[in-house]
Amino acid sequence: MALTKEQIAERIARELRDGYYVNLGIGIPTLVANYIPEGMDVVLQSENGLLGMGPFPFEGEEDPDLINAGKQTITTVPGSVFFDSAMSFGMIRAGKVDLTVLGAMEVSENGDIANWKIPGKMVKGMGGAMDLVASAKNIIVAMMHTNPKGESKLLPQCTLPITGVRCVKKIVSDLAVLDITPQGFKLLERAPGVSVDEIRAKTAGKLIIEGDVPEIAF
Amino acid sequence: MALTKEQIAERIARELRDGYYVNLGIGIPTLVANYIPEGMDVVLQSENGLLGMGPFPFEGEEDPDLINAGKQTITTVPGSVFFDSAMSFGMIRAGKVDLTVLGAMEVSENGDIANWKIPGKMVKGMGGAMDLVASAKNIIVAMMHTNPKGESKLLPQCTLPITGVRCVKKIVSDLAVLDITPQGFKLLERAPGVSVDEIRAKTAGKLIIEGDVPEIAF
Amino acid sequence: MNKVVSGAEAAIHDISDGSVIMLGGFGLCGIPENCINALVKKGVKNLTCISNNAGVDDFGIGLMLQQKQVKKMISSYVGENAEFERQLLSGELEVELIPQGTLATRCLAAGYGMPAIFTPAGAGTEVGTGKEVRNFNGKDYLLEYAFDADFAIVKAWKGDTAGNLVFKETARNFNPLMAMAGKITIAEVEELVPAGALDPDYIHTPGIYVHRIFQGSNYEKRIEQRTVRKR
Amino acid sequence: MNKVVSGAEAAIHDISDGSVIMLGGFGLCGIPENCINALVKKGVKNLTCISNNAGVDDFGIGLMLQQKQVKKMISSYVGENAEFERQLLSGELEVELIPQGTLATRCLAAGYGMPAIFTPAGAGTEVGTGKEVRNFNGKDYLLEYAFDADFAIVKAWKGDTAGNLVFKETARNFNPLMAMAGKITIAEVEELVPAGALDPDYIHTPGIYVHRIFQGSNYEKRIEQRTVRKR
Repeated sequence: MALTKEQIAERIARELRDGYYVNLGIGIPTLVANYIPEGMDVVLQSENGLLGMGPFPFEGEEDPDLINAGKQTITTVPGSVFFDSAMSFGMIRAGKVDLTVLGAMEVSENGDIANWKIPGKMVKGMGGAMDLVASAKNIIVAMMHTNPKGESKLLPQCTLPITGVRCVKKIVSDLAVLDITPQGFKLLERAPGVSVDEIRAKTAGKLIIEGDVPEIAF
Repeated sequence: MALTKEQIAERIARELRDGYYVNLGIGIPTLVANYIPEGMDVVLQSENGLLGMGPFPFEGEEDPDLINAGKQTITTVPGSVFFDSAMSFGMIRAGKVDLTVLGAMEVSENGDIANWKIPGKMVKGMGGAMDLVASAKNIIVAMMHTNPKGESKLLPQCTLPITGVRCVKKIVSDLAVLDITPQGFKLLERAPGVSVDEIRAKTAGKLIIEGDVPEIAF
Repeated sequence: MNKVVSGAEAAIHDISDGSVIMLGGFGLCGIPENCINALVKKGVKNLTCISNNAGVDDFGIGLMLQQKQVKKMISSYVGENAEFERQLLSGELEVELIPQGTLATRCLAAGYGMPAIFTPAGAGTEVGTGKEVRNFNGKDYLLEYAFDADFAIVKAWKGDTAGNLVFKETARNFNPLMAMAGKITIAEVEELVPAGALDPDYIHTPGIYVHRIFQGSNYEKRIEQRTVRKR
Repeated sequence: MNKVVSGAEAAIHDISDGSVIMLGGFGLCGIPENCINALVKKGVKNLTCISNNAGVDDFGIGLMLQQKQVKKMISSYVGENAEFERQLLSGELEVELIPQGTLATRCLAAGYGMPAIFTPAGAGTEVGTGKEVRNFNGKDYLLEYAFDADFAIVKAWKGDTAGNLVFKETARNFNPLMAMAGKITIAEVEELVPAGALDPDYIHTPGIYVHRIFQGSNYEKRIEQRTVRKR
């Protein structure tokens, strides 16, 4: 069974460590916040100018001056701090954010990522994605392994305009967990009930399989 | 009669305009604050991180956390604001400070200034002087026309290591008021009772005299 | 030093056809609503607008797009706007998309008198095409130039008559940066107080950067994505 | 996230011979007194110190100079210190004098992940010797590199357990900049409060930049130039 979006988020949350500062992108990455282990101190950065993002507000308590980078109304946690966009991207560029989780349309076997533009279709812009991927120490991509047509999104090289070069460290897809290594995509874990053969068939980029590949346990 | 230090400051104060942001250096420039015309709104910048510097504190009210760039205890005026040193020099570099007044050991006829180092003697450092002279829109130098040996400090070119190139706009010395022009030092006014000949004799750099040169009136 | 003007119309009186203007805000959060409305009313055209986003169809910069007042947008993200899309696809509107951090830092550079900065964002991508690349410590950086805007229009929470500004929560975003970057900076504030009423330790934008200030009115503060949880 | 350490000795425990350290403060204003005393007590040597000033003979960094712990000073102004002068003239101490704004901006560059910045300060002077010069819009600028310091030691007025810092008046100076620039940043504060006690709109240094924090004691806060007026 392929992982649900919630399971992808849950699996990614296992990469969190106490004391991490983390930037979560829009979509599946946002869900990771729901799986931070009890008692673990993780501070969420929102690149529009906040460290210490909390959950959505209770109904009726929305504050139009308090939003995240996805323009959603949010709250803050104790110890939070606001700052301007230059400082926000300054701390990102300086490598102070320990982990960045974001979505992707394509990832190449050398770690290039494409997630901002589909030529010919509407271009919405890269927002902060190019800054994040250019500077983050550790980037995990949350994505579907294939597109709706069943074509692999893990490629020898990206076909779409790239967002950043050689930056992705790990992918958690609906089918597998993979590291980006100098040799290509290294299969670490597979979704429960998904075979290595299926993953191999759906991975267009170079796939490295060493020994037994365990299932992700939930 | 050569001007006193107070008179030099008083003359420089006539260059102030309503709404000016002004940075005053250590020494004679500091005295300019005493001659800001009543009712004129001039904001003093101190490059260690303050806009809106006020007078010295009353005895017993000194605050060790509140000093100017000369490390003197000071006060603030209403509307003042504190900031860090990067922003302080940022606003200087961006040309937001309308007028900078500082002392000099030498000024050359093309506007170079030397005021930070005497080789072989102790070197204290340039502090913020190099930043100020490199960026200020309008620099007035307050200085003695000659050194204690009677030698001119207004030179064809500086003999001491320079602080900045082609930056001084005007000099108010104990003997004269001069503009720096593409042709050299242009004599604008002379100290009461000081002759044009004396100023000519004590100015080693190229001196331009056009028509009658009025005395400074006090 | 009289920085206080009567209102938005007076504040923007000399913004004219072809002006390059910066507008603060992120999404619809912290945008200068009063000045935008005044610009729409004034009807100036051929504007180059530097703003992280382009508003929505019927609010924010979207109102200026409806009036076809904008020649060029320099932004990082321009979704959520059908009229924008139409003008872009029809070639009526020129758009330059740049990374959000680059946008912020080019404002900072202008405010701090730095002619250009280096950022790795976009290196190796089409954003870097035609730009100078320089390698520091094994990593490629793009040389990006400071903005040069005629006007910056920002929205603050509080301001004083000396032009000092304080922003609230994430409505800060690009506002203090653009406030530093305009040749002429216009600030509209929710509450205008006398000089001396703001704590000088806690001012985000020093008044030296602000040329005109006024207390705005009728702030709508529209929410773009209302997300809540159940009690 | 436990950033709180027991005191200055614990905070500086891994600063060792040859470390490159930044020390906040301007003159004697806002200097990390507790950490400086701990460094003197620890007796580490061959330090490279980046600090706007070098203290006075018997206070601040002057205490470290007396113990000959400093190999090199990177500063903008080093007057008011006879022992400093003696060591400089005898060749015991290496000194690099740089413009104050360059010092500040090289800290900012480190904290904002910019490998280098351009400044006109020192262009055409001996400070520019050997440095890359680049002309923008008819004006010469020097390329100056971001600092790369092992430790930054700063002094704040208030701080919280998450590492957020607030500075008081002109004791802010280089402190928030150096706080951003150290690989490891140590903050001593006059008052340590729980996370959540500081207003998030008015924090000068976000805790993400601060690795260790403690409440200092016995602040002397010596005044260098006591200037007063009569009542």
